[in-house]
Amino acid sequence: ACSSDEQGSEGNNEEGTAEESGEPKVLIFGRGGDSVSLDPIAVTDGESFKVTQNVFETLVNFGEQDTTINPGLAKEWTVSDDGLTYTFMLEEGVKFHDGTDFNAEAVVANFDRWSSGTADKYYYYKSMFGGFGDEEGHVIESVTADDEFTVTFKLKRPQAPFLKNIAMSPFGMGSPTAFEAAGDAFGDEPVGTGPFKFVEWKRNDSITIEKFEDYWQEGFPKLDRVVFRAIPDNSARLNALLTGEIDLADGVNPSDGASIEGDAALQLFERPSMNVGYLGLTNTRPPFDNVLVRQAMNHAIDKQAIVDAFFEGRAEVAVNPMPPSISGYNDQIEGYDYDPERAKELLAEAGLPDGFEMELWAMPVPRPYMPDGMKVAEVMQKNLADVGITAEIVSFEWATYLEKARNGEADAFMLGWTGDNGDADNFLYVLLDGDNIGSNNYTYYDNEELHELLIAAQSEVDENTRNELYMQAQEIIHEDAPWVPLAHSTPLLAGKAELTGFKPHPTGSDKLHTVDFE
Amino acid sequence: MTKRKAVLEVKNLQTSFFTDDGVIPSVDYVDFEVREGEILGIVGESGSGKSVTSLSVMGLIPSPPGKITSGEILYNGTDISKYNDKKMRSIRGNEIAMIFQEPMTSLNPLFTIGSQMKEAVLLHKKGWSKKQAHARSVEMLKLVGLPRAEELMKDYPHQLSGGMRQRVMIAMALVCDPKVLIADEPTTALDVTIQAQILKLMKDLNTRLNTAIILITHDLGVVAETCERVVVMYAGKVVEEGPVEKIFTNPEHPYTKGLLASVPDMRFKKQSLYSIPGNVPKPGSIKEGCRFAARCSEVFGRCTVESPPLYQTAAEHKTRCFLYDTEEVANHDRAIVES
Amino acid sequence: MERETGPWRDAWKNFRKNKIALVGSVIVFFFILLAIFGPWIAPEGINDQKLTERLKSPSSQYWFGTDDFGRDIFSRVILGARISLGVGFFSVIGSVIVGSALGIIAGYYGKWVDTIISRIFDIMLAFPSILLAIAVVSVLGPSLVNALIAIAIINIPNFGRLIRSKVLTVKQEEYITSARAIGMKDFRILISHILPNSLAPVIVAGTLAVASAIIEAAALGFLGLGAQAPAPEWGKMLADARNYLRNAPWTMIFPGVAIMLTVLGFNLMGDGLRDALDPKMKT
Amino acid sequence: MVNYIGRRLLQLIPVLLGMTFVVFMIIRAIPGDPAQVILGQLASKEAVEALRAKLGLDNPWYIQYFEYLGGLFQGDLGESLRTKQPVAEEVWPYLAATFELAFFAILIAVIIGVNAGIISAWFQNSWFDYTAMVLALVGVSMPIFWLGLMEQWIFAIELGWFPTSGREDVRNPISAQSGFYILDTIMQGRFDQLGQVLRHLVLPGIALATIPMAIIARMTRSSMLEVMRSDYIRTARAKGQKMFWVVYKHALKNAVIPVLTVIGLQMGLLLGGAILTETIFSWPGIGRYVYEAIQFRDYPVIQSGILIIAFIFVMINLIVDILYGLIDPRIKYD
Amino acid sequence: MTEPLLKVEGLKKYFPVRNGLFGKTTGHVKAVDDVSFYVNEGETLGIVGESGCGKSTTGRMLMRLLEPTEGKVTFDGQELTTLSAQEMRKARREIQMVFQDPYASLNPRHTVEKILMEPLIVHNIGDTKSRKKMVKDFLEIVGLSSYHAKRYPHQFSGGQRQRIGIARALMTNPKLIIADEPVSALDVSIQAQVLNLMQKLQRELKLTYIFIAHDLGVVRHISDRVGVMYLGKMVELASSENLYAEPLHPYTKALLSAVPVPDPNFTREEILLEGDIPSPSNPPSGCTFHTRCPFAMEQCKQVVPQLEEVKPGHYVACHLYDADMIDKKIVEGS
Ligand SMILES: Nc1ncnc2c1ncn2[C@@H]1O[C@H](COP(=O)(O)OP(=O)(O)OP(=O)(O)O)[C@@H](O)[C@H]1O
Ligand SMILES: Nc1ncnc2c1ncn2[C@@H]1O[C@H](COP(=O)(O)OP(=O)(O)OP(=O)(O)O)[C@@H](O)[C@H]1O
Ligand SMILES: [Mg+2]
Ligand SMILES: [Mg+2]
Repeated sequence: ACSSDEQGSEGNNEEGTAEESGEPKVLIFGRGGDSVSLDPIAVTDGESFKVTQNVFETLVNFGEQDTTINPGLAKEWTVSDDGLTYTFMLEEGVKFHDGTDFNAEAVVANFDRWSSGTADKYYYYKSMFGGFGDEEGHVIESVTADDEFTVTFKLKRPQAPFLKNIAMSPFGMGSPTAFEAAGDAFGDEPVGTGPFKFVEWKRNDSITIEKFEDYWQEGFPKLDRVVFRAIPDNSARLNALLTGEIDLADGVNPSDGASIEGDAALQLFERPSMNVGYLGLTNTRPPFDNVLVRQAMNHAIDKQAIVDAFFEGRAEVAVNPMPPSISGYNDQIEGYDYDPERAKELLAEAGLPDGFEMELWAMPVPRPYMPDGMKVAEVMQKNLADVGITAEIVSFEWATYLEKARNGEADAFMLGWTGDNGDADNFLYVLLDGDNIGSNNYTYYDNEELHELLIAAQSEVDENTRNELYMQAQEIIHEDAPWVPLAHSTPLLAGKAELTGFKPHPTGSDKLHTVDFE
Repeated sequence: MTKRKAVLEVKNLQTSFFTDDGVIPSVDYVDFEVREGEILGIVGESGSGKSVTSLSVMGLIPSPPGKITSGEILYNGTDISKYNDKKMRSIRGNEIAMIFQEPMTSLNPLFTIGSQMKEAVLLHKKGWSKKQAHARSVEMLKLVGLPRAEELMKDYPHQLSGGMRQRVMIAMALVCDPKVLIADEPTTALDVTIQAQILKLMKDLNTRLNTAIILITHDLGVVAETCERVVVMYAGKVVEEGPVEKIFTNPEHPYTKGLLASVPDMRFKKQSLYSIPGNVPKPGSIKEGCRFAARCSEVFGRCTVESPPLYQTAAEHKTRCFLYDTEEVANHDRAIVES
Repeated sequence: MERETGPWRDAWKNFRKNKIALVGSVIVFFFILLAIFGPWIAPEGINDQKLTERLKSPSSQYWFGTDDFGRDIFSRVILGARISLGVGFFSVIGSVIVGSALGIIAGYYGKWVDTIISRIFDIMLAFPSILLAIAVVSVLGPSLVNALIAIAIINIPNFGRLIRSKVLTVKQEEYITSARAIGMKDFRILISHILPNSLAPVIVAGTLAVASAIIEAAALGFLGLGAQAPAPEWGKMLADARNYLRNAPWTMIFPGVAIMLTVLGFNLMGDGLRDALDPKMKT
Repeated sequence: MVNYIGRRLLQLIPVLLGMTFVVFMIIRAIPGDPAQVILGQLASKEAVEALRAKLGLDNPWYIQYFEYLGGLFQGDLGESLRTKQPVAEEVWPYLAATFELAFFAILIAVIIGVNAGIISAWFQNSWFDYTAMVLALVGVSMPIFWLGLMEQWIFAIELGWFPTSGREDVRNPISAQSGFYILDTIMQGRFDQLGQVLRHLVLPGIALATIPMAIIARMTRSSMLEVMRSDYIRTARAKGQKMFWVVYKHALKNAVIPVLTVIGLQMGLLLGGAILTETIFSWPGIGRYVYEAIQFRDYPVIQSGILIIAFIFVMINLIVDILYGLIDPRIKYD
Repeated sequence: MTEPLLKVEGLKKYFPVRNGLFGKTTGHVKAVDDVSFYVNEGETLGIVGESGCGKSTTGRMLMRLLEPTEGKVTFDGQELTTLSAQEMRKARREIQMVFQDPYASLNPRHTVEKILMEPLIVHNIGDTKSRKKMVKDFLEIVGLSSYHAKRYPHQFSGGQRQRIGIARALMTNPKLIIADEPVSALDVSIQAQVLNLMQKLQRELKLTYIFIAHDLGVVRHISDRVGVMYLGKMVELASSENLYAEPLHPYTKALLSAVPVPDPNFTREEILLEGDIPSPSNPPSGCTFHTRCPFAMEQCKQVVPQLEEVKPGHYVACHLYDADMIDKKIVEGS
């Protein structure tokens, strides 16, 4: 590895001299895949948001590296006591890249566009606000422009994470002129108010955005241009970083973390964890319909070893279905410890002293919450074998995998979740509530008591009461053990040493306007 | 008849193939000469070494595995068997030309007749323009009796019949006025009526251009009709050599005799054909004695142990058989030819 | 002339003379031994995970080093021989059986049967083979057996065509006409004349096809569409090792070399067989 | 000639139809419901049903097939489920990338392979012959994904001679016009960029070229050996022609015919191998396009991508056939 | 006069020539066009002609190895042309064939014993033991030794192979043997051996031969009667004495005069034919020989001459011998 480092830094030096001579500052951001579309509302994949996050802006922003709510295009806002009316005061003098003014009408136009959509077009709108137009579940009753820079939202019922929702990348404000003109093609020529404007897209290869000269925040962005390059393979991406072909690499294998830290030309970034990787046990399939078996599974698997080996220690062993950084996390709960003997006892108790045969579904693709599903599966397979359970590893391509798992065809499947908005609801309700069976509740776990707690929490405006409800919920879940929670990983990024101002965001979509080269 | 000057003399030629099964001397100490303007026939059954002899003369023995292992090939008195490739190239096609048995495959199927003709001209006529070469080619095509010579130049070989192709081959061989033309079974693949045409053409050209021709064939009729002198080969050796009349009317070697007797004659019906018993030996399989001994009707003790030399039995007539070993002849000859 | 000779014996004599082919056979034989006796030779099991011994470089204890599970790569490479050779052999046997049957039917019956079968072959051959294999695996789902089936399927038209053309040429041979002149039945001619004379090219092509089947299986394994964990399939081992190319190159080098050597062995042997059995056949 | 091409084209029709049918059936056979995939995880049953009806998935398969065929005839390759773009529009840059790579690879393979084969045949049993043929055998035995990774490791990472991946230096991006970067940079006079493009082509090009190169070398050699034994070669030599011209003029032209077939067939390997090579070298080509589509079950893309690749392959072989006709006057085209 | 052993009437074989866009039949190769003749028991009928004139095709049709396009073949009172495939196979026991190429007509993978036993097995003659004995007997009959039985064909010389071929034809004790150029591929000295053998066998086993060859000397030697073919037609048929002594057809005359005689003192009447044999796919109108015939008349271009018996036992197909022509010639000649 040493010699390659030298080579890498040589490459860097060349670039360095070029920059000093007044060349434009270009950041090449290597990542795992291409975007699907650059219309943020129309997509669900992180690779699209990585780009739109810098082209578009939302009314309110998450914190630099957390999910607290901060001003964005709205400089301030008020909420009515019943939690049904939100009034936003917008920044003045903000322009879209095409010269259109950003104002209250523009916000209304954006929400009108979204709320008149359909589920297959605007997935996140439905998912966050419950539906479209007049639909029963639709939370937003109206969005109106009070004056040029004031917008009022009226909700049909209180929604606790409302502000967090509108801070999400999908709800970036697009130029009404542009999206009306472009129609469905808006995703090819996105126009927002963000620090960078869209330049070019070479499919499956690269997307280029460049500095928006009229950006409303003085002095930003620092960079002149950002190129997002798709390099699907993690190690290939890191290779490209080593040879200086890219400046910043997303999705670094945990196994490479140490060598990057030891490399003076590089720096390692840790993305704050807001995810959970788990082994889901389909609660309706025997023998996993037996809670004892599920608990046995929890005891059988050596999570710490997995975290040490395949997250290279850059993860926390998971106890609950959500990471500790999220408010409402119950740190009183003791995780199931690695105890094969106990597991065997439980199995015997469940009437399966000789174990059983099962399929263990392994993720075919790396995800931030599970950098190498296959390998983790292999370790688990071994662990299970040690307590007498014969697990056959199976896998399908990703889409099939998800679909089959969702249909309840798996005995046990590996999966995970990265929070959209940092709210407990976005973990517990989405992943484990009976409402979401057939959707993100892949385990078919359905507990009435839990359901009532989670629904109550959704409309509870008081933060403390809400947290209390979630803590109770976690206890129930722990007892029922629908999953084997595995880890909350800290996804890694690597960049050149001279890179400054890069703050990886827990949601996975990073704002790059503060990034600069030394 | 005054003896004409020899243009090509093959002396003691041995050409061997170095194969996995050992060294096979396919041509084993062969001697003969070709005289100015004559037609010399070489007859022999399959595998007797006729082609290898002619390829040796041309320096075209496939090597490896073949190699001239001894002897000389004198062209106008100089030994061309030791020539390097460059010098040999100036001989080939220019001084000694060759045509082959299979007119169907001897022309490159992917080039026009014209381009192959012109190539032959331009290789040796340095400084000639393409136009001159073209004119010369057309002239030669006409000479060999091909109609529509101009159009033929643009045709590809597959558009021609076998007889026409053989004419093209002859024209191509003669394009640089070679002194010697080696024709290796030029008519074997052709029908009799076409064969008659080609043989006539070769005789005509021989008289008109005074080119010496070595006509290789296994058809005794062809030899009788076309050649002046004939060399009979058997298993890599010359067994008899002499003027056509003598060989056909008064053959000496038992093999020649047997061969002549075993050909059915079209003019009359023989009651039964004479047949030489046994098989043509595989080259290199007979190590000792006369190679024909095993099939010979007049074999005697000496034949199986000793290899007979060529005996001069008359002026212009030589035979490789102990039957002709009258002491005086033998003594006289051994000095000249030793095998 | 020796007594004890025959076409096969002659072929064997020719083959023995061919040094390169012998080298190939030795390699193949070596891997066959590994495949058979692997479990007794390998110092460790397929899945002896020792997470504390991860990514150890080659040493006297771990000749080829360890992988990211702390498993002995040497053992896994040895045990992988069985998978690769197995896929190679069985897929080729499958395609030979099906392909030959189709090829014989097409070549022998001719007419519309031939047209249909030949068109099907044309269509199958119109797809680059690995693409077709991927498509087949997508339908069947990724697993070693399905990869084997996919590889067998994609090779069917190759054998089918080979046999068909062989049947057609043999059919033209004068000894077939003479068999008919004797009054032999078509089917008997097929069995006693055409098939034996088509055997040599099938053996040659089969050997070479084993080589390419091994590569194809490894490619599918590499793409995650073949053997599944923890099977020590070489292509899969490569895919798993990709992340460690820089830090632990031995994880990549040995399985790769194993694939290459095996394939080379079969190729050398196939080449030698071709020279010995069927000199007229070309690459 | 026109007639000959026409006939070959007509003969292609059943093959092409068969291809569409195979592709169509494979896609149907892949487990999973396209409507469900389009609508995503949260879609209701009704929505899925509605979309199935809209997409015509409720019809019997043969109606679907004929509709699909009808679409194909109008140049409609469907719409990507992921990007919602028409495949016919989206596919070109990918194709161009693959073409450029494949062309580069086949060029290397042909130039080196053919010449190595010729020289080996010319100097049969020489040390060159032995070395070249052993190398060729090693070459055919090379798993290209492994070769690609090794190349990447040695030449890109350790030695740093070539870039590890991609088509261009994104710091100095090429403004794509035709999508063939070599052409684009030459036409724009950007020779600095041309150098970059070539540098990017080297490693994947070699990985892709290795097997065809080896096969072509072997084929050329054996074909040359056979041709060199033929009578017309003897004729050419008997004329006094130089060996060099005998080999490169008379023999090569004849030997090239079987080699052409091999080259045509190798294009199939090349297009197939592109999936692996493009994955390893992050080459934005059609192979990766299809492979990723498979991973995301983007049916229209899989379907059309496979069809396009097969179609190109078939077309290349048609061109090879036509080339035969041009080289070999014996092939009748009346 | 007794009924001939074999009678052939109006035998034709047209091979379709496929061409054009749809592989339509665009013409026919008239390989054999209306040939009639008979063979008496115990005699040898020679058939000569230049290459491609349809000799082999005729021979093969007699055994229905090729299905005749038209015509009737009667063998020993049985009409072969109407037999079912099954019956025909049985009938082949009586008619056997010897082929031209001694290298191609024996299966290289079978031992001589197997080759020779095959006809016995097919026709269910004897048991294994007696079959083995028969093999040995026949090997000796054709001048080989019984120890040859275990060998493979490639271990024999051409002449020996041809003997094996003859032995195979004799195994079923046939009445008629069709020998298609059995000696053309052999060396002169070997040719004589095989011819002698065939004559000996004919005497001893009372065989009837149809002997196809292009060597006029050989045909004369072995045949009792000779038929001359030109472009698919029988142009002359007579006893060999008559034919050679007094050929009638201009083609026969030219053919005889073209054969070189191994006697340097013999000078023959030379009739050199111009040009080549026309293609059977596009034969000349009228008399197919008129394009090369020195005596061609206007009539020859239009009217196809029939094979007529102009002298006892001497048949010729030429307008010169039409009854009225003979008169005319006399008139003109005077
Ligand atoms: N390339 C070769 N390798 C090995 N042996 C060869 C080669 N060429 C010729 N020979 C041997 O040389 C012997 C003489 O062959 P040659 O071709 O001269 O015979 P030929 O008299 O011309 O016969 P034919 O009438 O069949 O043409 C043959 O028996 C053959 O085995
Ligand atoms: N299967 C076939 N298809 C088309 N044409 C054929 C076929 N078999 C023979 N012919 C043609 O029929 C004609 C007569 O062929 P045949 O083999 O009977 O001639 P032959 O007199 O035996 O000639 P040779 O002396 O060369 O053996 C030839 O022009 C040949 O091209
Ligand atoms: Mg010869
Ligand atoms: Mg014939």
